[in-house]
Amino acid sequence: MEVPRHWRLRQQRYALVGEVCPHCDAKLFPPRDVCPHCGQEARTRFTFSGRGEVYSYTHMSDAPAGFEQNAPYTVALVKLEEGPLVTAQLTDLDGKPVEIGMPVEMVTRRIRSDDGEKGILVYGYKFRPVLAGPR
Amino acid sequence: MEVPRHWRLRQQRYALVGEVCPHCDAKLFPPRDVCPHCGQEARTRFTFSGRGEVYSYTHMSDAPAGFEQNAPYTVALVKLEEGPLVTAQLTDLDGKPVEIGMPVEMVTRRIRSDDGEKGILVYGYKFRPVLAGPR
Amino acid sequence: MSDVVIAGVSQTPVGEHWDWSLRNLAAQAVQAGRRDAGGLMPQVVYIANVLASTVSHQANLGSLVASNAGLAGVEGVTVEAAGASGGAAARMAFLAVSSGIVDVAMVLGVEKFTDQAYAEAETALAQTMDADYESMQGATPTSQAALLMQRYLHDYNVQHDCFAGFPLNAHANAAHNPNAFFRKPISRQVYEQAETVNEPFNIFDAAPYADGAAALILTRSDIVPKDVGHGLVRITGSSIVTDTLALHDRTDPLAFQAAGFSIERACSQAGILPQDADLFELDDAFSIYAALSLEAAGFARGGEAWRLAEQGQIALGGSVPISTMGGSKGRGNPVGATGVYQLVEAALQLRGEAGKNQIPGARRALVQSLGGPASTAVTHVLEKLI
Amino acid sequence: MSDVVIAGVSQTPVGEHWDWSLRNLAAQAVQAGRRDAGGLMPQVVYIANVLASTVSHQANLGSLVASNAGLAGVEGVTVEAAGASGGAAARMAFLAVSSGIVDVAMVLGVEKFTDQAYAEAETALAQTMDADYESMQGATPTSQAALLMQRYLHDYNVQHDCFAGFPLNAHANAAHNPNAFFRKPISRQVYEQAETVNEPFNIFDAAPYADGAAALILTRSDIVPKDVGHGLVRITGSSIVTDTLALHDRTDPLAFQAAGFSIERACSQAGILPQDADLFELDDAFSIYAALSLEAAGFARGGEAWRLAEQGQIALGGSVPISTMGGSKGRGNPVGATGVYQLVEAALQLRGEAGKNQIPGARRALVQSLGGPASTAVTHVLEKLI
Ligand SMILES: [Zn+2]
Ligand SMILES: [Zn+2]
Repeated sequence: MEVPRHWRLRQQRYALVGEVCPHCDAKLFPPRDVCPHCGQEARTRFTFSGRGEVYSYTHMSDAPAGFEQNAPYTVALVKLEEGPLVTAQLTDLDGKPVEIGMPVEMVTRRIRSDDGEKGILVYGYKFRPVLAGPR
Repeated sequence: MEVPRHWRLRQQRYALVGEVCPHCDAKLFPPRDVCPHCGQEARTRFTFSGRGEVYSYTHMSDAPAGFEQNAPYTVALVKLEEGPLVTAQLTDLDGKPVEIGMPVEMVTRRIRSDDGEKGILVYGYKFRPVLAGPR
Repeated sequence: MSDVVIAGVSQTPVGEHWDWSLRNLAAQAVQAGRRDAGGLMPQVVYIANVLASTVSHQANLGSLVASNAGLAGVEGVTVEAAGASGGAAARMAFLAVSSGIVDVAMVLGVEKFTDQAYAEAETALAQTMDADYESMQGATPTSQAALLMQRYLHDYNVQHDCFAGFPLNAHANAAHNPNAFFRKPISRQVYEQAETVNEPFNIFDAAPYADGAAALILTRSDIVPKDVGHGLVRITGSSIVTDTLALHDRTDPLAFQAAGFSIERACSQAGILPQDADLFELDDAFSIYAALSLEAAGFARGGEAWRLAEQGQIALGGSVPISTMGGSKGRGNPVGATGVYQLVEAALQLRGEAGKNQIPGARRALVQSLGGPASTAVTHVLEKLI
Repeated sequence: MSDVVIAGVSQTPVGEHWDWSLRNLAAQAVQAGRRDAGGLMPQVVYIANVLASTVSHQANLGSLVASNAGLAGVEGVTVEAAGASGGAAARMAFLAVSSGIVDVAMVLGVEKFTDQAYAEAETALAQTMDADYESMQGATPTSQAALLMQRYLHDYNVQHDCFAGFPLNAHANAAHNPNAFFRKPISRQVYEQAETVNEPFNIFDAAPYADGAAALILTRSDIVPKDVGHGLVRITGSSIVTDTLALHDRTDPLAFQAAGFSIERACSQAGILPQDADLFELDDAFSIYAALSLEAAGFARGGEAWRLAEQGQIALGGSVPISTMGGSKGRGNPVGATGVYQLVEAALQLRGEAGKNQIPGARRALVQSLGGPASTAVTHVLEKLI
């Protein structure tokens, strides 16, 4: 049972809460204890918009433990519009081919079942193609 | 699933198969790749009698994962009559108090259920008080 | 003589830190350690940790911790030797600085015990025993200690209560350590009436596992910033000795042979006798380990270390003070980080910064960490730099 | 210049060794390594391993391996830096001998992958990534490599087949390595028609994980027995550099920055340029890693390393031979032990004992191990002692 860990990460998982460095204004996701850009402490919360584009992707046929039910699935590096990259699954593709540069937006989905039957369901961010209409 | 590991240890578990050092005649259980007494390779099989006495013991109320069904149980260091100590559970105590020096003999019992439901049952040595009658 | 000094130390409070992940804990210790060393930037960080792989599913802490804590690019690896990991990582840093190839080395102990429920994390600790022949039989680190204690009572014809002095001393000292998990003294009556968990063993005979992070910065004395603002401590002896992993593979399980040899070698390197030390931060993960460690180091004959405890000789004012800041029993036992906490605490004693627990005039400390029942023993000799 | 030499090497065949436990594999490498070093007894054994905690429920290998393999009492610890563990343990031994405090050090790489079913052991490897932000999203080490390859194809406008030269070279070389897991060459057609596992990635783009153990004995040249019966190899450069653990925490994931810096530092310590090396044992756990490593080391510009492969420059007779005994792709990838295999193979090349794969007149080797996608990079420079 890894409840403490999932609870600790809930803001990142549900709302893409990262940080903005008060010293150099860098936007950080995932949050870090020390800003990698200026070396000072970064502790100011910053909620990312959730919009970005596909930086790279791969379709996975073999899934690791905890993800068997999802397979096959697509893992991507998404470049958020504020700058950072994030590792996440793509979802709601509906057979649409994935391309580098494709605009995507964050949604909340079940990301894994932890520890099989006795475990808990873990929800968090995935990204889907941007729906039609103005952003 | 740890089938290879359990299979590899089957002779030790079921029949207390250790080694006798061909160089210095030391009896070794568990087997070792190099004889700790003379530093030469030890590869000659030796089946222990399974008789010995309690060197030390402890009654455990909290059991680690895989052993919950057994709790409470008694873990002992048993001094085999050929010399080596071995770590094992005591069984068939039937309420009899355990004492250091008590004669015991090896029996085969279920020692754990591996990996819960999807797993396998592991059998191996335990020791019980020596029954009445001549040894 | 070695010119490796401890230029800075840090520690986070030991406890159940649900809000902090392993990387957060590590970052706190890294930053505080650098501050204490006058801002020195380490070129290497050697990380002592046992459980992250199993409990947090996280390996390669060298990369994770360094890049998260502002040490981007530094050399970083994990060093593991069960409960002796902290001492072992310090030994690696000591060798690195001694080589002249590394100028500034950080030793970081970090353990995140509470990323799993207590029972599951405790089960994970069985990996420090022989998996094929001990854990597979249902034995645990606690049962190993209980087997030793039971045999001790038998061989020396003493009663369980003779161990009371060890947890009493640890808890008394922890009461004044702001970083300790348990800060209340316990009474002899409480010990004697406590619940038996692994007969003959009661709940006060085992230190509680917990989260924590601590750091040391080692360097040569000429590199320490002049305005560092605290005393320096030199490492004059360092040694790692192994014994068999399984208790049953030893001729005399009560001998703690590796613990004794490791003390001998470290003291001989430092040119001192164990008795020359003003304190002995030994490994008290279990009461019986404290007793066997004192005996292996030569402070008492076999079967008599408990008398030192009864006579007050292990207290702050005694002839061989142990667990001076509470030990694992009172401070808490963050497994892989414990050895670093021990070194930090000893360094603070030698710097004269141990607060109410200060041993007056302390100049020399012996610090020993054990992996399992002295399956690994790491000893360092620390001396105040005049 | 450093006077640390490799006095002995050993390796067990890489493969699926159902009959041998971790301790058995380790003992074979320990004994063979000592024999190759003329019987030298090490004072320390630094053990490179990643998976024992999770796959075999076994920690504190220092104690277990030493006492089982006839090294009772020696200093023993485990060093972990994911796939770079073998190189990292060698670095620790190099520093220990350089310090003058340790005379003879053994580096032992051992990995027991098959103590769990393949899928479960492979899942355990996810611990080498960021557990909170990569593995928790369903990513795996293989998917990390696939993400890099996909972006490489995009940025440089090339097709997947351009990577064919890496596995072809590795398998061709493995065919003559008696310790290799796979000993059959593969054809270009087989590569091009292979099953895609993680698009754009096919089954030949990933090295197979397997069991194995290998050892090195490091010492000063004056300690090597005169009748050792083989050439000696000196370690003239050694470096560990870290980058972020997670790919997404980097500005340019294709840069493999730590790999580049680590080559620079080790070469600068040795006083050579990368081009002065006669072979480059790089980390080819994935085809894309081989390409990015060549580019990071400066052997090719970004996007052009595959041309070196196509032109035969990475072959035994080329300008920069890589994976000369098969690399992880052909020899097999025993994770934590891989870095030790790489060093053993390079040492055998410099000793002139590489059999049919011998690079004529090889005098200098660069050896690099990576933890994750160059989250950690360890580089050593080896030179033939004349
Ligand atoms: Zn900043
Ligand atoms: Zn023998």
